[in-house]
Amino acid sequence: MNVMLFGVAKDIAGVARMQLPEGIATVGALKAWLLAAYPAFEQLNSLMIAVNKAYAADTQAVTTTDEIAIIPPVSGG
Amino acid sequence: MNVMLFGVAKDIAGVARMQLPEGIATVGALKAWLLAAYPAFEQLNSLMIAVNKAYAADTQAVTTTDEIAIIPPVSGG
Amino acid sequence: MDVLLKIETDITIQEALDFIHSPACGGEVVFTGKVRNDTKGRSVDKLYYEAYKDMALLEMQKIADDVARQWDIKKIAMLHAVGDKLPGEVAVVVAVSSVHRGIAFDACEYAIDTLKATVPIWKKEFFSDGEVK
Amino acid sequence: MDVLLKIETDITIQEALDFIHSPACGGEVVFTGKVRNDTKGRSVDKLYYEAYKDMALLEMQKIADDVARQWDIKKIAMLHAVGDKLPGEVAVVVAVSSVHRGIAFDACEYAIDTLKATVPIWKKEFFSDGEVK
Repeated sequence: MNVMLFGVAKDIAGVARMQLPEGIATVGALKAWLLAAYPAFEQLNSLMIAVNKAYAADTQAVTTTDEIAIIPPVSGG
Repeated sequence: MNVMLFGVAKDIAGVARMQLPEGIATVGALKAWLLAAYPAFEQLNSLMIAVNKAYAADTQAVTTTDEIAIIPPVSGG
Repeated sequence: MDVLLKIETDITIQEALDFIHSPACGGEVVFTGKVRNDTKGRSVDKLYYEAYKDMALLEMQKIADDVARQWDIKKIAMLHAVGDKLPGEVAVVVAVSSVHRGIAFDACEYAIDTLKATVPIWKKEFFSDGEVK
Repeated sequence: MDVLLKIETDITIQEALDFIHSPACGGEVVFTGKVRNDTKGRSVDKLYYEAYKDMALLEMQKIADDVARQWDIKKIAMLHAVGDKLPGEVAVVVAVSSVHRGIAFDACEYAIDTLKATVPIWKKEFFSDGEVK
């Protein structure tokens, strides 16, 4: 499963894209894996996941064909 | 005493300037004279008098050296 | 607070934007009132704006003073057109800049609301059916 | 409601003004967010804006849809810059036009507040002292 990283999430992971291990089936599981792999994510005020270009709830299923993005706190404007 | 008229007040009186009779000593007296001379002023939602380019209360004194203006409801913007 | 006040035949949004621009200010709010091509469903050919100019500028200055007292606004521009104005043309512009956007909205809305209530400017509407009001 | 959404390297206030112009609309409210030359007293050299562009445009469309549901707004433009931006340069523009001015203020403020909360765009601040945050 391939994910895109933006903003400070990209800085923390050091990459703009990463390949996740197999077996991650939901947004919640994906967040748990990220926090375990990169404890610095705990410092963020929020950590959202976008699935197919929309904010996704923790219960949402994810598959390898989805477009997945890590969304740290936004700061536009 | 010379007064300027604007907007619909000018339309009602038919002139942009008029000379008032002597003996008008306050803004209140000036309004009373206007309403008696031009009853159509009664139809306006408001009738303000400006003395020396500022809105004036009915009790304010007026003299022939003051710049006096009849201010019907404003409608700028 | 820097203040630009203007009552002239021709006014532009751009001159207000140019005046309020500052690299120290993050937020700019601009209100523009334009002549509408209808009033309550009746077609309008043009408006004619008349001002008691000297007093109008003083009343606009009072609004600017009130804004400065109430909010931390850095710059404000208030422009009003006079004379004949066609539908789509600019009648009034109020522009403010500040460090924070919330107060810029508040100050701009206060300024245009107060301008419409107190500044001695009058419009005549020339309706397409011939009536003038 | 007509909608203009744009996320590009260069955006201008003028293109937003041009888009929302209409002789049927009396009131236009435009918010412009510019890069400030300081953040909490620290001098800033530039900002860098990054967007998840496809999703950001979809989130901007959601804001436009929310505006259309809540208010009788005729046109809305939402523009956001990306890339390096220097102090004084335009970062974001939200412009709305409507028949009545009160709702134009409400809708414009709602749109910029929501944009800043939900649209996936991120800024990096390059401080004059060398720090990047």
